[in-house]
Amino acid sequence: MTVLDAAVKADESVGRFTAFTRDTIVKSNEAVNGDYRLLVVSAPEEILNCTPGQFFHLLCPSEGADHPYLRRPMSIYGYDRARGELQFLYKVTGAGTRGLATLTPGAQLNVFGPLGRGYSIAPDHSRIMLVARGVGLATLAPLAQQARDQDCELVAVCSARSPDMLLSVDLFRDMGAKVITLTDAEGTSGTQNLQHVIEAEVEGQGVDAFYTCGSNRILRLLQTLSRRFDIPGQIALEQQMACGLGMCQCCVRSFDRGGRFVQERVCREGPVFDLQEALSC
Amino acid sequence: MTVLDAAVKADESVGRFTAFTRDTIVKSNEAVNGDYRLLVVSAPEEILNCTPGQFFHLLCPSEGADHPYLRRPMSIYGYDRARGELQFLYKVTGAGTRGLATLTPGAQLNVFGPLGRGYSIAPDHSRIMLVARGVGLATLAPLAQQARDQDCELVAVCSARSPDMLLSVDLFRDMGAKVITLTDAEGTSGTQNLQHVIEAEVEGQGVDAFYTCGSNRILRLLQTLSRRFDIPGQIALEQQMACGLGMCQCCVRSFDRGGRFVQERVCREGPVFDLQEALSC
Amino acid sequence: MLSLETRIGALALKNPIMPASGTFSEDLADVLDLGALGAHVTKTVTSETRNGNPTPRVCEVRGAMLNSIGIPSKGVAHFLDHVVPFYSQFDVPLIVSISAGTADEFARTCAALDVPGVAGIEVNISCPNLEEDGKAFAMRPSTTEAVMQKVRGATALPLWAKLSPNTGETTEVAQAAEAAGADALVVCNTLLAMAIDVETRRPTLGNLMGGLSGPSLKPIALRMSYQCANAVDIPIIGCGGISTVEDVVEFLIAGATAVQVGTATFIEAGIMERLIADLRAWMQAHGVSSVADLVGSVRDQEAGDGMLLAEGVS
Amino acid sequence: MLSLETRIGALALKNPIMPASGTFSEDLADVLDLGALGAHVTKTVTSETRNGNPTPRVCEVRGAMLNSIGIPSKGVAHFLDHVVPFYSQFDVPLIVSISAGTADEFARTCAALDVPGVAGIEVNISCPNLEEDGKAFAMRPSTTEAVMQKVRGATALPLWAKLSPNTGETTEVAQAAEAAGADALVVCNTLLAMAIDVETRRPTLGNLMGGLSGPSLKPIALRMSYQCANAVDIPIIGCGGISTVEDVVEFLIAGATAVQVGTATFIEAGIMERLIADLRAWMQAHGVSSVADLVGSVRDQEAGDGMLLAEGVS
Ligand SMILES: Cc1cc2nc3c(=O)[nH]c(=O)nc-3n(C[C@H](O)[C@H](O)[C@H](O)COP(=O)(O)OP(=O)(O)OC[C@H]3O[C@@H](n4cnc5c(N)ncnc54)[C@H](O)[C@@H]3O)c2cc1C
Ligand SMILES: Cc1cc2nc3c(=O)[nH]c(=O)nc-3n(C[C@H](O)[C@H](O)[C@H](O)COP(=O)(O)OP(=O)(O)OC[C@H]3O[C@@H](n4cnc5c(N)ncnc54)[C@H](O)[C@@H]3O)c2cc1C
Ligand SMILES: Cc1cc2nc3c(=O)[nH]c(=O)nc-3n(C[C@H](O)[C@H](O)[C@H](O)COP(=O)(O)O)c2cc1C
Ligand SMILES: Cc1cc2nc3c(=O)[nH]c(=O)nc-3n(C[C@H](O)[C@H](O)[C@H](O)COP(=O)(O)O)c2cc1C
Ligand code: FES
Ligand code: FES
Repeated sequence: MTVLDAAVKADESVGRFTAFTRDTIVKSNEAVNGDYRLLVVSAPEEILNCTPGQFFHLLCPSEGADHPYLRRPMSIYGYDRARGELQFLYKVTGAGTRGLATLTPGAQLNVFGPLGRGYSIAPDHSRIMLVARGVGLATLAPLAQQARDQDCELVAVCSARSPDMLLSVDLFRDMGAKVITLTDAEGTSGTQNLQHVIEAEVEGQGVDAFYTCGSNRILRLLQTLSRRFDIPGQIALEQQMACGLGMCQCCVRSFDRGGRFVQERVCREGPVFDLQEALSC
Repeated sequence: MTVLDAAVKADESVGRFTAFTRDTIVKSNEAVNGDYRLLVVSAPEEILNCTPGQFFHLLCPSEGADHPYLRRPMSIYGYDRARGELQFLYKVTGAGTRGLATLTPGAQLNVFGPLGRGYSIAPDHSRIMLVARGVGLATLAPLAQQARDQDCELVAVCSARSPDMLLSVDLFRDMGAKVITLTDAEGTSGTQNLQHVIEAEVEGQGVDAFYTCGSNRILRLLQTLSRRFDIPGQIALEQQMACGLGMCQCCVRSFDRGGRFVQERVCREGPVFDLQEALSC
Repeated sequence: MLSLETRIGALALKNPIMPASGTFSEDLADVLDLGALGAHVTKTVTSETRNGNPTPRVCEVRGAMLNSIGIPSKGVAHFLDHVVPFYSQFDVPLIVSISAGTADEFARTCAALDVPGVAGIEVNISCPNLEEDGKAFAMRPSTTEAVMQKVRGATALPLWAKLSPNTGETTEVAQAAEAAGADALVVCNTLLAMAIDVETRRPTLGNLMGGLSGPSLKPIALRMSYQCANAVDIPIIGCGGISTVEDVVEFLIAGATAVQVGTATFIEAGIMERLIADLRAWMQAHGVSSVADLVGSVRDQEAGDGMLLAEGVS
Repeated sequence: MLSLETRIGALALKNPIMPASGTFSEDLADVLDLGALGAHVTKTVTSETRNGNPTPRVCEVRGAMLNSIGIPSKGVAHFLDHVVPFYSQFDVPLIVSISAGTADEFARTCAALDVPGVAGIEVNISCPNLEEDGKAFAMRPSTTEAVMQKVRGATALPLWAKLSPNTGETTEVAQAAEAAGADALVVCNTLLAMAIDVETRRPTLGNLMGGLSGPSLKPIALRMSYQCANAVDIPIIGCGGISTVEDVVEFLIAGATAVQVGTATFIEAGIMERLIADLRAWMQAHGVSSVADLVGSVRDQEAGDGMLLAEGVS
């Protein structure tokens, strides 16, 4: 599939359009620890108008017997307008991500985005907490920058097998966040301890909102705490996607809206949803 | 499509089997003149048991929007067991040959062959003539070596637009053939003149057999002369192929066998057929 | 004076490129100028609200995809209130795809949608017939005719019948639709297919089976378009696997008057806009000045290469 | 004690890999040991000699091919004299594919082939019914039943009915074949399709339309195999687009007892031998000791991921 690089039309389309199909150039694509790889591409300005929690839909290259046909959704791990840079943190799981892993500096990667509705930090919130585990950090990472830009304090509770989280921990610290690491290795990442850690923050300096993504265990815990302390929250969810734009309805999940189940499109109404409405599965 | 390089089984299979699927390595692949490219690959010994006029079925690489699915038949332009080398002379015409043209030294090319029935020089023939035009030279070229090996004199009548034939002309001269070049540029390649040239050879030193391929005009002329002088001949024909081995029956053409039309498979009963039985089209 | 205009019966389209139902929505306005398209074709809507099928609803197979979205629908009322007004901002015919479980419900749904702003109705008869054996209406001429007759009675709007490839009676179904008053045929919907994850041994779609779409479907949809163009006198709208300008031209030559682009939009969201530009360029390069010069221009009398004169077999 | 053995009714096969009719001949002995295959299935033969279709007889489409070979045949007499003796050197069941224009001629052809050395008859009912409207027998249950009944009366040999994807009545046709005495079903033949060269505007096949085979056909053939396995009690032989060991396993899990490999042999002549080795390796790696443990093991009750609990739509 040759995809038109419509950069020529960039000028007239910016403003009017919000998502763009563009060829980007790979700057680097390296393993950052056991399971994850960090992909950095240089990207044109018009696609860098991003919100934390949004995603891009990537046209992954074919490699050997792998011929990924549909695009693959990938959260924005980092975006930098000044440097014209976009970052993804991904785990190799199948044909598409295996293809991504073959990209070398200078290669082209066609991306479509930014897509979806990201996280938002209410203007009156001054101290928020994110709770993340594993590759979920990829989705939550850009929230740190957003918090700093909004002069909002951030507590990042990072749970992982020991060495996996280091990258994001540094990133959070650089952004001035308070970082709490919980690891399987140290036996600190269990639900019980996680609850204590969160309660301590809530009852201590206070937390205005929770942010998380992915894990069912964390979702259930945060829903309980959110109700108990009346703290709002947001969660980013995943679902298989075809169009990524809201047209095909393949990415729906159920949500509990006041006792009534409703379906919403993860690519359009999400991927970020209200914490209370999300259903664990 | 990953194709097993069955080289491991080569030892036991040689002798028992006659056609092999093998990955070869490209040695060079260069334009030799306006329209043609010469592809040289290093090939394992078991596939080099060739006869002039036979062909290989090539798995052409995908490139951009081109995804050749079926293999492409290609005459053997040269084969050299001692050097472990196989050569193809080809014209870029569509998806498959465009793919071939992208191969660079060191690249893999999967080939299947040798296939089909090649030319034969009767043991009692001492002076034969080949008449070729354009890419037909690719098919006839290895006949020169065969003739030399059989101590048979060869007259090569090469017709072409001026510069196109040079490569094969040198090759024929190296093999000790008498070469007659007829070119459009010099106005010597018309049917009339071609006929005179052939008649002069037949009536002069004599010709025991004609060899040709491709062109309808040459076919018709040679059929006439062959009847008139009672000289046998052989012609290599082309037809679209799927299996290349005789299984699918897609490559049939009609032949005139004593006034009765019969169908034969170009890949199996051919590509070399009796000159008189071939039908021009 | 190159023109991309084409006519589907009473409807004049500024070009022959339009989206396929279920692969298009208002959301695409984020990406391209919806005003540039030949027509707007909406996701199939039913009179009542419906949920659609269980997830996973899509999977990919070699060079194509399967979907079992079903017809999740917010109902006609919501459609009239929210969707029709959105499209009225464009000078592009709005074609509304409808479905129902019975012929009468088809007619009621059709009547409810006969409102200003709706330029035509696409009748998606690939849904199960709830009154008979559950087979899709489009699988048989009789059930096709029954539905088309009822909807014909319910509206004077142009009616497009959308055929299914899951039948052995393509031309009979096409003729039944024409006889019952269809103004055009959309050829075709997805082809029933299946995939299984060999590691988990579970079907890769929540609904077990689903419809094949994308490049793999093209040669089948093209064959059906050609068959239908030869079997009926109403226009054919080709659909199935179209992703390049050559695909568009191939359908036009086979006899289609316009084409719908579906799955390709998922791979390249802006593809319809590109195909319009590419078609113009193709026509220019080939000295073709109007779409009508391509439509049905297949040289089917000259197909064989004349190389077989066989009286016997060797 | 890993075993690749499988049974198709009375026939024991050493492994479930065999060629598809029309994509195999004695010539493949140039390339691989024919004795290694699960069965030998010959190109469809008719009682009289026939020419087949005009050339070009094949073309390629994206990731697949079309063919309109037709059934060139040297007749049953030639087949008995030259082909049957060739295969008798192998300890592999020889299955002879037959075709005819009428049910009676099917029966006569079948009877003529009931000779030592022939282990079974594959009844290729995808050919036109010359006594009715020319539609293939396999498109309707009634015509399928008519043919299968006649051939059943003509031989005690195992009978395999080869189904066509060009029908909307897959399960009914399967059941008709079973009711009439078929011992197994081969699912399926090629799917009617078409391609046009946009430069010349000529169909790329001499016969205008032809059958799609290769990877694009797989999800359709798999769906049909699954449907048939659930509709009848006789074994299913899967066929369509198989080119990897995962494809083989997918068909077995869907309910096939063996598989046929067609077009893939054109791309990689030795593929059947490789698939046998790969299947052994796959089973070893997955702790599966017999083919029977795979056959029909699809977890179709667990398809959905349970993520949709919708009562309404937002
Ligand atoms: C909004 C969103 C953001 C995401 N962000 C990230 C991220 O930052 N880093 C990361 O590593 N992964 C992320 N994922 C998951 C990522 O999309 C999948 O891992 C990826 O699509 C797998 O493709 P594959 O071909 O490698 O695997 P395969 O398993 O071969 O994929 C088969 C099919 O399933 C789909 N699929 C498989 N897993 C998932 C999944 N978890 N979510 C959605 N579709 C899936 C694929 O897209 C493909 O269509 C995100 C998913 C979503 C929906
Ligand atoms: C026995 C034999 C020997 C040949 N030797 C040579 C050679 O030495 N040098 C050379 O340049 N060409 C040779 N050809 C022709 C060569 O096979 C075609 O040029 C090539 O297949 C074109 O493929 P493509 O994808 O580039 O073109 P496309 O036109 O895109 O091919 C489309 C399809 O048509 C088939 N096709 C197109 N032209 C021919 C043709 N002339 N003969 C058979 N099939 C065709 C292709 O194989 C393919 O399946 C030979 C053909 C045969 C049958
Ligand atoms: C995700 C998806 C949803 C679809 N939904 C509908 C639908 O609601 N109504 C309909 O008539 N066709 C529907 N279709 C079929 C398409 O309109 C089209 O007929 C088919 O996909 C073939 O075209 P394509 O290969 O270009 O996608 C859907 C197809 C897809 C892929
Ligand atoms: C060139 C060719 C010729 C075929 N001839 C026959 C035939 O004579 N009889 C038959 O029953 N099927 C025939 N088939 C169909 C195959 O047996 C098989 O059902 C079909 O190709 C699907 O399998 P595949 O995708 O693995 O090729 C033929 C297929 C091809 C490609
Ligand atoms: S992926 Fe198409 S609607 Fe969400
Ligand atoms: S190419 Fe298959 S028989 Fe010749």
